[in-house]
Parts: sequence; C-alpha cells; structure tokens
Amino acid sequence: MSVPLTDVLVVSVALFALGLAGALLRRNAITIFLSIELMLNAANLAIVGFGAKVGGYQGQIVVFFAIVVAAAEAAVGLAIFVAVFRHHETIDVNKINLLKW
Amino acid sequence: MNAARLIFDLAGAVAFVFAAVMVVHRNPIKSLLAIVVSFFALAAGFVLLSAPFLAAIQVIVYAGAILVLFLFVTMLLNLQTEEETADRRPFQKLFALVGIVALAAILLSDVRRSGEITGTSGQPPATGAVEPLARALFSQAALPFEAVSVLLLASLTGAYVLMRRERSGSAAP
Amino acid sequence: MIPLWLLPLLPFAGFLLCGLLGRRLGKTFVTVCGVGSVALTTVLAYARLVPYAAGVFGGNAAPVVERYGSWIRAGNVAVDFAMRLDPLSALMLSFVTFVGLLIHVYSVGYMHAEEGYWRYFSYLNLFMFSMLTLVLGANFLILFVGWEGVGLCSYLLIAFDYQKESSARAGRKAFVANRVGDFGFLIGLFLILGLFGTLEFDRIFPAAAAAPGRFAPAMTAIALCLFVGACGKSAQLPLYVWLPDAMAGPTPVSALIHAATMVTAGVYVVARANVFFRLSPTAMAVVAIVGGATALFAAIIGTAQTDIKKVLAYSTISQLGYMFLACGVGAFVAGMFHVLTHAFFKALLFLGSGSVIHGMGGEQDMRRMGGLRRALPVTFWTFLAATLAIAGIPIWAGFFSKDEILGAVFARNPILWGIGFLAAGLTSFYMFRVVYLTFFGTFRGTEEEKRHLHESPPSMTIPLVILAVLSTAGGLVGLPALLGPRANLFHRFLDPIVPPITGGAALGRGAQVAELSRGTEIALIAASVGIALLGWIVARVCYSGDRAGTIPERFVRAFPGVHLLVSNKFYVDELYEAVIYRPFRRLSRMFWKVVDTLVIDGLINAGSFLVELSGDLLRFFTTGNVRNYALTFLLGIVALLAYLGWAPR
Amino acid sequence: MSAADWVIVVLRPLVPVLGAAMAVPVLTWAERRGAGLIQDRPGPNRVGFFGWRAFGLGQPLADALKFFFKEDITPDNADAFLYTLAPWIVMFSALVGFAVIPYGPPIPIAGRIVPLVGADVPIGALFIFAMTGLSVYGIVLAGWSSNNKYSLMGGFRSAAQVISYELAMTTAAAGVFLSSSSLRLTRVVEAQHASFLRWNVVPQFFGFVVFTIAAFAETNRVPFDLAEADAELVGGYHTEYSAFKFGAFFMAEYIAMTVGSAFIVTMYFGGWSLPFFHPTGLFGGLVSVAVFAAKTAFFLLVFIWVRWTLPRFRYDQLMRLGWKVLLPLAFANLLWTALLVRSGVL
Amino acid sequence: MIAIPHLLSWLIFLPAAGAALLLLFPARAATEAKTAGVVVSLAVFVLSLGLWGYDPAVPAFQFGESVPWIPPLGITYTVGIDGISLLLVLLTTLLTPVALIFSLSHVKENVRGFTAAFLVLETGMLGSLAALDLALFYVFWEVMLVPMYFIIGIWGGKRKIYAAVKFFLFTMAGSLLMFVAILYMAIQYHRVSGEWSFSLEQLYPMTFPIATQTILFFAFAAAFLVKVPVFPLHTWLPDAHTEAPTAGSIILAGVLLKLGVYGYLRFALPFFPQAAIRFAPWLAGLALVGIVYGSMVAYAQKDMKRLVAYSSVAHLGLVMLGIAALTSTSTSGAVLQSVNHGLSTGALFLLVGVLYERRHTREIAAYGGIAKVVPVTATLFLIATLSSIGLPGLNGFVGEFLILTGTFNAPGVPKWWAIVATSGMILSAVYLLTLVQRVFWTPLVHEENRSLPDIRTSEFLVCAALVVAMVVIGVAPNLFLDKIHGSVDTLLAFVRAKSAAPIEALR
Repeated sequence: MSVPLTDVLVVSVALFALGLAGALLRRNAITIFLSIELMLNAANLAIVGFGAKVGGYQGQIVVFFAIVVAAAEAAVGLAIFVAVFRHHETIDVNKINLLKW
Repeated sequence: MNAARLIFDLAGAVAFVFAAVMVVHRNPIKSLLAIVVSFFALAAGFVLLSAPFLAAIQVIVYAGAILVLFLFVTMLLNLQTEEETADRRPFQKLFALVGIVALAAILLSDVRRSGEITGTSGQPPATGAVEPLARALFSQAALPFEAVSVLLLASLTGAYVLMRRERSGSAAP
Repeated sequence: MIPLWLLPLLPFAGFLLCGLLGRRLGKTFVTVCGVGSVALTTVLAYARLVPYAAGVFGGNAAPVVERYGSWIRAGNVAVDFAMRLDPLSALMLSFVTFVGLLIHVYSVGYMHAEEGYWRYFSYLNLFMFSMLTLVLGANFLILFVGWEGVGLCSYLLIAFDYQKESSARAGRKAFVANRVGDFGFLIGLFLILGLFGTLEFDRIFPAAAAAPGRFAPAMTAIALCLFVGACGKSAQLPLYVWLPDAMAGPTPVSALIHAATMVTAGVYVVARANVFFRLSPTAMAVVAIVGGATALFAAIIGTAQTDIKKVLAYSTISQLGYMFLACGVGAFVAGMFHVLTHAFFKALLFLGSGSVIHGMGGEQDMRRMGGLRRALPVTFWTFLAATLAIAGIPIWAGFFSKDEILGAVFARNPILWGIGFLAAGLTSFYMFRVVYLTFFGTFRGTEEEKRHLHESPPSMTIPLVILAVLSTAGGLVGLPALLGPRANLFHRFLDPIVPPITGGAALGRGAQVAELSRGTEIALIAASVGIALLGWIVARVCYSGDRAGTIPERFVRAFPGVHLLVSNKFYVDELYEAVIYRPFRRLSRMFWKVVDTLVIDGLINAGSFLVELSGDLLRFFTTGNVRNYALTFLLGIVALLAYLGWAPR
Repeated sequence: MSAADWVIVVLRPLVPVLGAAMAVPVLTWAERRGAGLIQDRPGPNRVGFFGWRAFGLGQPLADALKFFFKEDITPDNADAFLYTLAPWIVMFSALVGFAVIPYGPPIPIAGRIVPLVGADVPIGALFIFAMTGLSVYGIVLAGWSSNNKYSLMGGFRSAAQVISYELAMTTAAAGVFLSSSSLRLTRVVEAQHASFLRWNVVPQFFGFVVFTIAAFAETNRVPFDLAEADAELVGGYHTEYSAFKFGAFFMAEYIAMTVGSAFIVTMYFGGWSLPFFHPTGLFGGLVSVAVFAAKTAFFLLVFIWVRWTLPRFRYDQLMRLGWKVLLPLAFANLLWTALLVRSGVL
Repeated sequence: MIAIPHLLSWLIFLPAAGAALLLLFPARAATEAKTAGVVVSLAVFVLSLGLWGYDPAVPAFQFGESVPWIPPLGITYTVGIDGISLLLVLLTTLLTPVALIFSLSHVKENVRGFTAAFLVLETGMLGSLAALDLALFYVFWEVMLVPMYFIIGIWGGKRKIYAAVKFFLFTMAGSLLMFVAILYMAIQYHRVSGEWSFSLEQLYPMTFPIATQTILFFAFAAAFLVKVPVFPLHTWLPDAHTEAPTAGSIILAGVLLKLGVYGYLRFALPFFPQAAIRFAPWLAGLALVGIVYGSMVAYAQKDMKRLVAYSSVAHLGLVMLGIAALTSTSTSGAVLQSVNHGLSTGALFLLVGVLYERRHTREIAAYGGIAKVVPVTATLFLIATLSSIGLPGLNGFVGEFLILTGTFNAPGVPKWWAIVATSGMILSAVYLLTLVQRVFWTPLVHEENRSLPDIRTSEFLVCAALVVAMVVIGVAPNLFLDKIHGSVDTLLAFVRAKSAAPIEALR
C-alpha cells in the first residue's frame, strides 16, 4: 500500500506553480517570501516522493538539509525585510527598487 | 485505489487549496495561517511517503519556527491588508501567467515519464524507522551536516547584524 | 715612454676637477687645473712625439697601436679601447695640444671677468680630452667618441652664455647639424663593420688597400657616408650653416674649436680614410666639388660681412673647403698641410679679433672700429701676419700650403683650379678688408669706447705673438717640390699615411699627385701670388685712404640685388627654415594633434563611448524590481527546460 | 476490519483525551484549594450540591456554567475570524498531544491485543513537540487579532518564550532518546521498565530538571506566565477574551498541564510501568493505567504547588535562564548521557 | 660571491612581505611607512646584487627554484633568471628604491598605501621577470597591473582617472588575449602529452601549425607590444606618464615598458618562431614608425612629461627594431638598451619631477633660463639627456650602436631599416636639446622661477646613482653584455633551430 509517484509529482507541480504565481504576482514581500517557501516545499515533496520510489534515505536527507537551509534563509531574509522596512516604511516590492541603477 | 493514496491525494488537495488561499489572500496574517495549514497537509503527505521524521521536522521547524518567525515579523511591521495599487508594469502579470502555465505544462508533461524511475537494487525501501535515517545522516552526510550547522551560525550572525539598530554616533553600516 | 691614454685623460681629470670643485675653489684653482692639465698634456705629448717623429724621418713610420682591452663585445661587434700613433695622428696631436695650450692661456686673460669661468675651463678641458681621443683613436668607434665629444663641447661652449636666446639656439643648431653629419658617419661605420667585421684602422685599411677589387664596390657608399660626417663637422656645403652662428661662443672657443682643431676633424677623417676615398673616384669627385664650391661660396659671403668674427667664420669655411678640395684631388698631404698652417693663422686671426673685441668692450661690428693699430699695436702686427699668411703672400705659411693645393688641383682639373684660384683672390680681399676696416682709418666707435680702448694683457698677447711667429714661419716645413725632393719635410713625414694601393692602379690613380713641369708650377705660383696681391690692392683701394668706402657704396648702388643676396648669405638659413624646420614643426604638430589625439585616441574613445552607450541602453532593463528579475529568471528556466525537453537525447 | 476494530481504533486516542478533558474541572478545584492550602485560607468551599458543600467541589461546575452563559464579546476592529480561531488552536494543540502517549501496556480485549496508546507512531515524541509548538499560533494570533496592545505584547512574549524553551526542552529530551535509542514513546517506556535505576530521572537528573522547567514555560505557567502577566499586561493575550472563548484558553491551559505531566512521566519516570511489576491480562493493564494516572497526578500537583510558591520572572531573567542556563545544561546532559551510553552503562 | 639560498624567492616576496607589514602600520604613520618602504626596497636591491653571481658561461636559467603550486593543473612555482632577465631584475631593484626615496619628500596623502603599492608592484615586476611558468608569469603580470592602476588613479594628476582607466584597459585587453593563448597552449600540451603543464621547459619545444602559431603569436604580441608600447598602441603611455606621480612614471618608463620587451623575447619569440619571423618585418615597420613618429610628436609637446613619454615611444621603437632584426648583436643591444632607457628616462622623469614638485607645472613654457637658478638639476638633466640621445661614453650609445649595426648588417634585413632608425639619433637630439634649451636656457622670464630651490640631497643622491650607472654602462658595457650575450645567443639558436627554415629564408 503505497502512494504512486505521479500523484506526488502532480501535487508538487501544482504547489510549485502556485508558489511561482505568488512570487511573481504579489507585491507584499512577506507573501512573496512565503510563496518561495511554498515552492521550496513543493520541491521537497517531489524529492521525498522520488526518494520513496528509489528507496534508501538520500531523498529525506536532502530534504532535511533543504529545510535547514530554508530556516537560515528565512532568518536572514526576514531580517533584511525589517531593515528595509525601517528605511522605506514599506516592503511593497514595487516601491522598493534598491537594485535600480 | 489504496487508502494511502486516497489520504495522500486528500492531503495534497488540502495543501493545494490552502496554498491557493495563501497566494490570493490580501491579508498577510491570513495567508500565513493558510500556508501553515498547507504545510501540515504536506507533513501528512510525508508520513504517507514513509518519511515521518521529515513530517515532524516539517511541522516543528517550518510551522513551529520559520513561520512563527514570519508571523512575528509580519506583526512587528504591522502589515495591513495590501491595497490594490495600479501596477506600473502591465506586462508583468501577463508574462508571469504565460511563463507559469508553460512551466507547469512542461513539468506535467515530464510527470508522465515518472514511471521510468524504479527502485535501485541494494537500496532498502525507506521504512518509517528513524534509526537508519539517523545513521545515514551522521555517516555519509556528516560533512554537509556540519556545513549546514556553520551556515546556520552564519545566518544567525547575519540576521543579528541586520536587525541591530545602529547606535547614534557610531559609524555602523 | 708615455702611454697614449694618459694624454686625453689629463685634460679629462682637469675637466672633472674644474667641473666638480671649480665653483667652490675659485678661479686660481680653475686656472691651475684647467691650464695646467693641458700644459702637462702638451709637454708629455711632445715628449712622445719628438722621438716618434725622429723615427719617422729615420724611415720607420710604422704606426704604434696601444690596446687597453675591449670596450664593446657583443655578437659580431668587438671594439677595443685602443690608441694609435702614426704620422697623421702625430701631426694632429702636435698642433692640437700646442694651439690648445696657447688658447687656454689666452682664455685666462680673456675670460677673467666671467663668473662662469670654472664652467668655461671645464668645458675647454673636456674638449681637449675629446679632441685628443678623436685624433688618437685607433678605431672608428673610439674616434667617434671623440667626434661626438667635440661636438658636445662645441655645443656647450657655443651656448656658454646660455642666457642669450641666440647663443642657446646657435648651440642647438650646431649640435643638430653635427648630428646630421654623424648620421652619415654612423651609416659609414655600419657599412665598414659589415664589410670588414671590425673598425680597427690597422685592420681595415690594409685589407682595403690589399684587395681593392673586392672592396671597391662598397667604397663609394662608405666614403660618401664618412664624407657626410666630415661635412657636418667641418662645416661644408650644405651643412655649414651652424658655423657662422657658432661665433656666438666666446672668441677663444671660436679660435680653438671652430677654427684650429675641431672643424678640421672632418679633413682628418677623410685623410685617415684616404684608402677608401682613393678606391672610389666618384667619392673623390664629390669631395673635390663640394670642397671647391664651399671655398668659393663662403669666400663670396665673407666679402660682405660686417661682423669681424662672421668674416673669420666664413673664411674658415672657405679654407676648410680648400682642404677638402685638396683631398678631393688626392692631395691629402697638401690638405693636411693646409690644416696645419690654417690652424696657426686662423687661430691667430680669431685670437686677434678677440683681442680687438676685448679692447672694444664686446663690440664686433667693424663699421664701428677703425684706426686701432695705434691702440693695439701687438694685436695689429700679429693680425697682419696672420692676414698675410691666409692671403697666401709668399714666405708666410698659408702661401705654401695653398699654393701646393692649387698646384695639385690644377694637375687634376683646371676648372676646379679656377674656382680655388678665384676663392684665393676673394680671400685676400676680404681679409685685407678686415685689416683696413679695423686697424686703419679713423675710429668710428663712441667716445666712451674710445676711452675704454686698451691693449690686451700679456696672457693674451703672448699667445698672439707665438702664433704669429708660427704662421709666419710655419710654412717652411713644407717647401714646394721644386726646391728639391727632400725639401718638403712635411711630405716626407706624412707620405706614409697615403699607402700605395696594390693592384687596381686605375682606382688608385687619385693617390699620386700628378707631376707638373717646373714651368707650369712656377706659373701657377706666380698666378696665385698675383691674385693674392690683387685682392690686397683692391681692398686697399676700397677701404683705405681718404676715399675709403666710396667704391663699395657705388658697387652696392650699381648692383643692389647682388649685395643684398651676398650680405644675407644667399638666404640659406631662411631657405632651410622654410624647407626643413617649418615643415618639420608643422608635421610634428599634425602628427600629435591629428594622428595621435584625433585618430588613435579617437578610436579608443569611440570604443569606450560604444560601451557606455550600450550600458545606457541595457540600463533600462535593470528596473530594480525584484519581480521583473524573477520573471526573467522564470522565462529563462522555461526556455532552458523547453530546450532540454525537446532537444534530441 | 470489523466494527469492533473501528471502535477500538477510535477509542484508543479518545480515552486519554477525554480523560484529560474530564480532569480539567477537578484540576481547577484542586488548584484553588491548593492555593488556599498554601496561602493558609479556605479557598472555594461554598458551592455544593443541594446544601452539601462537598469542599466546594461544585465550584468548577458553576464556573463552567458561567463560561457558557456569559456574553461572548468580540471587540471592534478585532479580526473576528482569527479572534475566534485562536483559542481553538490552543485547545487542539493541547489535546492532540495525548494521542501518542502510552498510558498502559497492551491489554487483551475481545480477543485482541490492544496497545494502550492513541497511535504508536515512530516519532511520537517529536509529534508532541510539534503540537506544543503549534500552540504558539493560538496565543500569538489571539494577541494580535484582539487588536489590543497588551494582548499583542502577551502574544509576542509567549511566542518568544515558547520558541526559546522548546530548544532546551528538545535538547534535554534528546538525552532520553539517546538512552532508549528511539523516538517511539512506547519504546521509551519499555527502556525504563527494568529497574528504578533505569528511570531516566536517575542517570539524567539534570535533563529531567531542564525538561520540567521547560515544560512549565511551554504551558505558560507561573513562574513563566509572562504572556498573561496580569500585573503588567492586564491579562496578556486573553485580555479581551470572555465567555466560552476564554473558557477554551482556560481549559487548554489545564489540558496542556496534563499533557506536560504525562510527558514528563513518560520520559523520566517510566510511564505506566513499575519495576518488578509485570502486568498481565486486563487487570494488570488497568493497574498500569492507574499507576500512570497517579504519576501524572503527582506532577499536576507539582505544577500547582510551584504556581503558588514562586514569583514571576522578569522577561530578561526568563531569557537568560532559557538560553544561558537551561540550554547549556541540556547539552551537558546530552554529553553525559552519550558517555553513559558509550560506556555501556545504559 | 656568497650564494644565498632561495635568493630569487626572497627577492620576489620580500617586497610583498614589506607591503603586508606596512598595512600593520597606523595610517597616520607616514614617515615610518616611507622609511620602512625605502629600507625594504634597499634591502631587496642589496640582495639582488647577489644575482651578479650569474655565470654567463652557462647560458641556462640559474638561481632556479621549482615547487608545485597547483598540482592538478601542473602549475608550478618555477623561477629562474638568465642573462636577459638578470639586468632587468637589477634595474627593477635599483629603480624601486630610487622612486621611493624620491617620493619621500613629495607624496603627502596616504603615504602608507603609496609605499605598499610600490612594494607590491616590485613583487609583481620581479615575479614576472623571474617566472618560468606561464601561469605564474600571468599571475605576476596582472599583479603588476593593479598597484600601478592605483598609483596613477589615486596619486595622479588632474586627469588621473582617465589616464588610469586607459592604462588599465589597454594593458588588460592585451593580457587577456595572452591569457587565452596561454590556456590554449596548456590544453594543447595536455592533448599531446596527456599531462598538464605550464612550465616553459615543457612548453618551449611545442610547435604549432603556422596558422595557429600566427593567432597565438598575435595574442602574445598584443599583450607585450601594448606594454612596450609599439606605435599605434602607444597612446595610453603619454596620459599614464603625465598623470602618474613622478615615482610612478619612473617605474612605468623604467621597468614596466621593458617587461613588454622582455615578454616578447622570453615568450612570443621562442614559442612561435615562424610567426615571429614572418611578422618581424611588420614589427620592424611599426618600430620604425614609432621611432620617427614618436620623436616628432615628442618635439611638438608642450608638457615636459609628455615629451619624455613620447621619447620613450621612440626609444623603445629602436629596441623592438633590434629584436625584430633577430641578430645576436642587435638583440643583445636591445636588451642592454632597454636597461639604458630605464636609467636615462628614469632620470629624466625624476628630474622633471624635481622641477614639478617645486613649481607644480609641467608646462615647458612656464620655465626657461632656470639653469642659473638650479645649476645642479640642470647639469644632471643635461647628462640624462645626453645619455638618452646616445652620446658615446654614456650608456645610451652602446645600446643604440649595437642595435643599429646589428640591424644594418643583419642578413636579409633591408638596409633602410637601420638607416631610418639612425635618423632617430638626429631627431632625439632635436627634441631633447630643444627641451633643455626651452627649460634651462634662454633668458629667465618668469619671476616665480627666480626663487626655485635646487635639488634636494636625497633627490641628488638617487639621481647621482643613476648617472653613475649610466657612465659605468657607457664605459664598461662588457660587464653587462657578457652576461646578456650568452643567453641571447642560446635564445636565437633555439629560435633558429625551432623554426624549420633558417630565418633568412622565411623573410
């Protein structure tokens, strides 16, 4: 009794697409960040799925690290948001263009 | 149509729905909660993919730590419902949608070929047991593990530096 | 036995001492070092010369070559530090040291007021060093060291009064003109090196003389290149222009460098390389023609100059022309003979004029002089002696040398003889013109100058006297051949330097001065004496007595064009200015402003401009909006995946 | 699977959960009586049944009724949805913890061997941590959604507090997992079965201390109740709450206490097991359950006792304690345990 | 001569160490920094005298050291010198202290950085001169670039940024091409031999088809000819020189340009003989244009430094001609001449700097007649000028004569090359003497010049050192030629042997 890989992948793709949409369409930095996390999870799901199919624990290990990295990323990213917010009083990415020439 | 599959699809659906809520909801807090739920669903999915440990981690780290951090910041910045301003770049949306659809299409078209993947011999099928995972993690993945710990330390420091309010007078960046 | 290297090195030591310490230690020190070193050199030189000369007359003319080790050794070039004593260098050595010494002594008096006294003497010593190196060098490169050295010294000494724009310019002009000559000279050296693989005199000349057939073809080129160098140094057409300007330097310098010694270096080189020249009739012809032309040309200009030193300068040029004329017709010995006599009387003339200028307090324009013979008796008499010598009045030195030259020229080519003959007449004319304008008639200067008039101090007059004696009696060393074959000591001394060329006698024809019948010879002598006297008389008529200057005025009125042309030296300087300097300057500016700045940098900056432009264009894609970047990122990924998906596996 | 199986599957987790829920009123009573005892005053002793005071045992009933019938106020500008959702999150996260705690040995029922545990998952312990971690949301959201600065402060405080103490707690727990080499709680219990010396509290006393203190913090109990520090924050995150929503928080707290106690017992005091006592059959099982209940009750009393004995920490003290004392201690304990395991003592 | 172990490595890294040390100094400790810099550079110079023990009898690389550096790529730290690099190394170690001592009294802001930059630069230069491994060489080659960029860009004159960037881009463009070529060669070597190596002794014997060779040759030549610089690539030079601080100009003219020559000799020539020989006429042509053109443009300059800069173009044109002629004589002359140029031009820049520091203008027109005010400077300047215009007895002449005669008598080389080149002697006299005349002679018109202080002792000493060197080389060139000669012959012999046909035939 096991889960077919296709289902896993479909779900993962769907989530990924959603995350992508969020990242590309939302203007609230936090939401964008969340969307990115979502994409990350979608990827994790796919990896775990593959792992389950292949057997062994590599998949899970990878995902484990992915999660840890995500944690680190979240810490720094949010810190950046706060810093930005202090200066710009907003984190609407349309209003922030630090990267502009 | 086994139960596991049924439950998994169910979880997947839930995850998807709440993810959608997260994406569309204008209120950051709400979308945050939405994603918490969707992560829970994912955790369930992990369990069904015989990765209970990951499921726990998923909940503890993601739901329990990362997202709480998000919540924190969101509240700290006291973000209100984002108002719909006229987007200065009309093409952004269009292209984005096109791109997303295209990507999804490509990926899905590849999902069909997922049957080609088969269990490689010599690899014991992953059971729910934690010990083998732990062994693998601390033996063959020991180096990345340490590396990741260093990474965490670095990010911790970085976050601290970024958040610190520079004292007036000192020339801190 | 005094080593030869000592001779140049003594003055060099003097140069260092004066140059480094002279400023602090004062004039006495400078005088001692400067003059002392040269005096010592002279003594040692003669101590070395006398026995050698005796040997030569004793029939042993073998050159002495002293080698002091290698100077440059690389690839197929090997040059030694080597000094050579042979009749030719011995001759040069003799009068260079001697006249040099006299002029040093003279300078002590002449320059005593200068605050650049130390500088002057250090330069002068450096010159002595270079000149001695030049004459003693046993190979062309050592010679070239001296050659360039004297050029440098003349440059420094002409521009001695560097604060004067004119002096500075004149100095540079001299150096550049010399460089043009050196250019040819160097090419010559390259050719020689390529041909013989060495520059040592005692290797190349015998080789060339031994196998003329083998080397002859290249000889014309070599000889002409060397001659170009000679033209530069010895102020021949067309490079003579620097010499008149060189008169900006102190008069003793003009006497030493621009009359007695340096300018004759060209003749020395031609004589030194006579083997080469004799192997190439063409080169000989060129030398003769250039020499003759210069002689006449300069003489003509000389007649119309009013600055006493300018007159002497042009006369120097024309006399040098004579020497080359002699060499050109193969009478190298005669040429050197004239070098010798000329050294005496021209030095004397310059020093005399110097004494006059000294007396006049710096005035050089003859139109403001006159009747000075009472004020400066010694100067007058000595000057007169020199004039007689240069004019070629019998028993005075110039007579013998000039007469021998003319004889040789006649034997070779009457037309050239005509030129030389004419030049002789003009020479005696303009020289006596100088004498009359300067020493006879009434004083035309200001009262204050009149009061200032005085005879020069003994340190200046003594050299005058000595030189006067020499230019009076100096000619006797070279009595004409018709007084007996052994009468001409000079020839007996110098003939060894004109070695016979074995084989290819046709080529060697230039060597032996063709024999003239006694009759023609006497006739020639008479003619030359006659033309000399004629010149004297004309000068006497024009510039002396109560009707002084009327005839010239009438002449000028009659042919204003001619006078203008001549008095302006045929506008040669202006010509050069227009043909060479100005275009050069224009071209240089053009290169800089157009090629460098406009074209090359233009291209470079165009490139950078393009970069900037594209940057400006691309800049609009960096909106700074994260989502745009993300979108681009996504599209890229899609494209990539699509490619991977559809690319043939 | 027969109907009976289904019943069993449903009942297994339900029993302890309901048990905990039932325990709440008793606990409230016990707490107030205990307070009275400690502070030398009677405490609630009036409300009784038909004139029989019964030591005020009726008080909890009265309170319950009050919760039900008070007016349910939702402040203006409060986020109604979250405001309503928050207490239930807390409630849920508290209750669900019981699902993995073994409360007795496998017992034979109707011809089947039924393990007395909600769900014997391989990562039971982690599950509990995850759930308790979840309660933060409830508190934080409550604080935020009621749109009141005191509430918000309370929310923040509890969030920060819970996260930082979770660290110490898990680290301490790691020691236990090390010695029992499993995250499966049944396994943990069995590992301690042999003798008193194998009760983790013995070899890992400091781990136990840390764990317990952290447990207090997790449940926002005194001395760690900064989230609702009534002196400074009026009522903290539940300032605005009233009626049944408040009741939910109230109950959740006691349920959390129960779970915490049960957890401590399971981790350090051998859970349902007693050394030298090998329960057999239904009876033995029930005895074991009783043992388990007794141990848990004891720790509940400790909770109460501490509450009325200690003063509240200051926030910075709280943090210092958590990061600079407990965490290092936990690590030390971990090392120590590792040594013991390596040396084969455990 | 006592042999010091690892002498070369000491030489190369001592300056860098010094620089590192300097950075420990407090930024305010200007004097200390200067002194330290001078001491270090002098120490390096003294050490470098140990290289004089080079034995010309064995014209192979000496003082060699080799340790693996990046083994997987076969990159080694291999250094060593032969007669060609020896003199340039000595020149470098001589000029660096000269430049530093000169700047003692003139550089004011961020002295520490300035000194450090110079020391790093010295490391770069010595490294590139000693490196016998292409990768190593390239590293040092670029190391050289950076400090110079800063020296110009930070301590330069008015248009310093423009100049610095121009310098950087020109040089970089060239060296990148070279880098590609180096990689290509290494890969080729890997293909044929199956192992990685960048060291010269492995790569020297490689032969390439003429087409490939041509491309590679151009890539290398690009790097080196820009540095030299050869005619159309020279325009960075005047700007760089003019804007660079005096010390910078000294090093730039004294050593950096020579590295172009050196590189051409050490790499471009032996690696790609056929190509080098085939394009020698073109090189010679450019060199000749450089000589005449450079001289004339120099003559037209109104700025002293620019004038001297353009004179460098002319002089190095001569040097390149000597190399293009490919005869032992001319090539030896070229090597010697590049040293000579380093001395004379270095001295000229130094003296121009002396004037500039006192008067703060390089306009020739702003001077005139100052020989009276600053006699010592004037004398030294004159001497430097004379050496630069090749007066016999001074160093310039020897080099020029060897180059010219070598070129003139080179088999198969058209005579007019040398003839045109010789005309450069006239031109150099023209522009340099004009400079002397306009600056030091003629009436003193500008009042502000009357009070010019004469040369300082420190400045005088360094300048005197240069003058002494000039005289020594001028009088006893054999001391140096003997060292050069053997290596040059081996090089040319190698080139001849490697190029299938004899050089004459390929022309």
